[in-house]
Amino acid sequence: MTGRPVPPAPSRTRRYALGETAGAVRECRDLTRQALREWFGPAGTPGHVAVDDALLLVSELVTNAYTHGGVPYELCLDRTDGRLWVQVSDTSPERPRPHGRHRAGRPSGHGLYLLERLSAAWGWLPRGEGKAVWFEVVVIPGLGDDDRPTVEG
Amino acid sequence: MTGRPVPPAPSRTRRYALGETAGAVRECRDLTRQALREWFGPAGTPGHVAVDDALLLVSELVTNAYTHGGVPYELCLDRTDGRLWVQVSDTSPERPRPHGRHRAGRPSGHGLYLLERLSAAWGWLPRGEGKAVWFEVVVIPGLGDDDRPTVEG
Amino acid sequence: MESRPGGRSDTAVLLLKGELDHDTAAPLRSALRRNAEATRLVVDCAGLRFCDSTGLNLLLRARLRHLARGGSVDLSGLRSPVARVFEVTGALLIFRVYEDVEAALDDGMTTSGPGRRIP
Amino acid sequence: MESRPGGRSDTAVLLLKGELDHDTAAPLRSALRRNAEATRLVVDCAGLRFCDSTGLNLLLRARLRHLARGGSVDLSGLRSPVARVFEVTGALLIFRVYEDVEAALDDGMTTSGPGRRIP
Ligand SMILES: Nc1ncnc2c1ncn2[C@@H]1O[C@H](COP(=O)(O)OP(=O)(O)O)[C@@H](O)[C@H]1O
Ligand SMILES: Nc1ncnc2c1ncn2[C@@H]1O[C@H](COP(=O)(O)OP(=O)(O)O)[C@@H](O)[C@H]1O
Repeated sequence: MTGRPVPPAPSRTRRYALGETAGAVRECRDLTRQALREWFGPAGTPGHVAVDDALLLVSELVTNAYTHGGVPYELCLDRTDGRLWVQVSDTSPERPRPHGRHRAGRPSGHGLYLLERLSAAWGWLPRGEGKAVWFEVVVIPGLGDDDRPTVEG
Repeated sequence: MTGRPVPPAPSRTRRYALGETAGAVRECRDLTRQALREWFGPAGTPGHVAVDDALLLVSELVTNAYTHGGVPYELCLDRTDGRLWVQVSDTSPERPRPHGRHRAGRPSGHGLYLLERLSAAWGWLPRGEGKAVWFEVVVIPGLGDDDRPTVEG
Repeated sequence: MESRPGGRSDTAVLLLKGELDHDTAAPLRSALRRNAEATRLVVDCAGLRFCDSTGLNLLLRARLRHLARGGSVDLSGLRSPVARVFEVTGALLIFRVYEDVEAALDDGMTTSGPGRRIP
Repeated sequence: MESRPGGRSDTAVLLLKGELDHDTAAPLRSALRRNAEATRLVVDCAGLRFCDSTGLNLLLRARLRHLARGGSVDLSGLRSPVARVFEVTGALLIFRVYEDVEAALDDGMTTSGPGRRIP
């Protein structure tokens, strides 16, 4: 059963510690913007809907981590083929819980609704006493294993 | 924003590569049984419902990874306070999809139903081109940070 | 996997042992196929230490086949932790379940005829 | 955050700039509080490069307060990517939204009186 090596983690991963400083939400967007540009070239620049959506959703997760999640402690960005996988970890064992039916006029519940609507997938996983909430967006649609993400845009 | 170190991963983690050999499902149960005993003492031995449930759910996830999941490649066991967190990774981008309403007499759909009913929580996460499916069970209920898991049972 | 006639020519008994899962299901699968003609099939689980949804699905599939021919698949001797799988999935209410294989066979002899259709 | 009277004494205009999120919401929060008495509040987003649900919630909450007093909160100048947040959440249908702040103020002057209740 052993013998075969475990395949490597996603080809590129960046982890950032989150502090208590104001400005962290924007800093997380900036780090994500930078990673997207470096990983996906022109397709990874603002104005492309997947990029705008990713920056919005990063904002939502980091905000939730600060407002509901005890102490937020890590932003993790992963690239897998044409996708970006984002995880935001915090120390609270409480999990994200979508409000009931979404109502456009109600001043709450829009964060997870946007996550549900705009991500390719989202979820959470236990991490230490707390958890990570994650989402995935497709930056370069239909990119297979052998395609190269440098020509588009 | 940097500066504070990222808290360590869960205190104990064991990773096992999955091979193509018959017997892997049982081998995964055996590895889980062993980890539960070593991590949780008497409370982690078979006959305790959380342990029996964990072995059953490991079986379900590994079976699904072999039957639906492309190439299964890793069993990962994590201990966090009184809980066991299990991940089974495979190379298929398809995700677990609970059948519609569960029906007791139908010869399918029981795997994820058991997962839903018997785990404290479950989910999946992207991993490389594929994913990990995970679940968590409470082995020692109410165990806080400062309790020690050696006296029960 | 042991199988033996159940005292009546139209009844067969399968004795399950050990741990039943995806990797060990082949013998049960072929025994079920071999005994598909038996009107009544009693599957005794007294020796079964483990069973997950793979085993449950095989038995549910056999039940549907036997039902379709007017027969039945009955179970006996469910022990923990196997009983829990059947309980949680609701399969305990789907199968006729006996304390042990003797009770299953007695029931077939006395209170109801073979070939009885289970609702 | 700039705010100015909207040409009529019962109308106020807020000009939003930059990136609006959890960490930068304080000025908008207090400007909304300061202008809670205005019958009509026009929030011009032409200078807004980013807005997430934190900003949206602030505006929705202000809208409910103004509605309760027979007033309104109207928006103008939504640009990408801010427009997308309002579109996806359905907030575009909740607020009265104008191309730019001039259109918003013209509308207040001509086609309807101030204090008009938005359904
Ligand atoms: N990181 C988190 N930790 C704990 N709870 C969370 C977290 N993120 C979201 N939640 C829960 O999910 C709910 C819905 O979140 P959201 O849709 O963003 O709306 P809102 O923040 O307006 O309540 C929150 O009210 C909270 O209970
Ligand atoms: N590891 C996996 N990879 C891909 N698909 C999966 C995986 N696990 C479960 N699924 C999907 O979820 C469905 C439900 O699984 P389950 O409840 O175990 O029932 P069954 O295996 O009898 O279909 C499967 O039919 C399959 O489509």
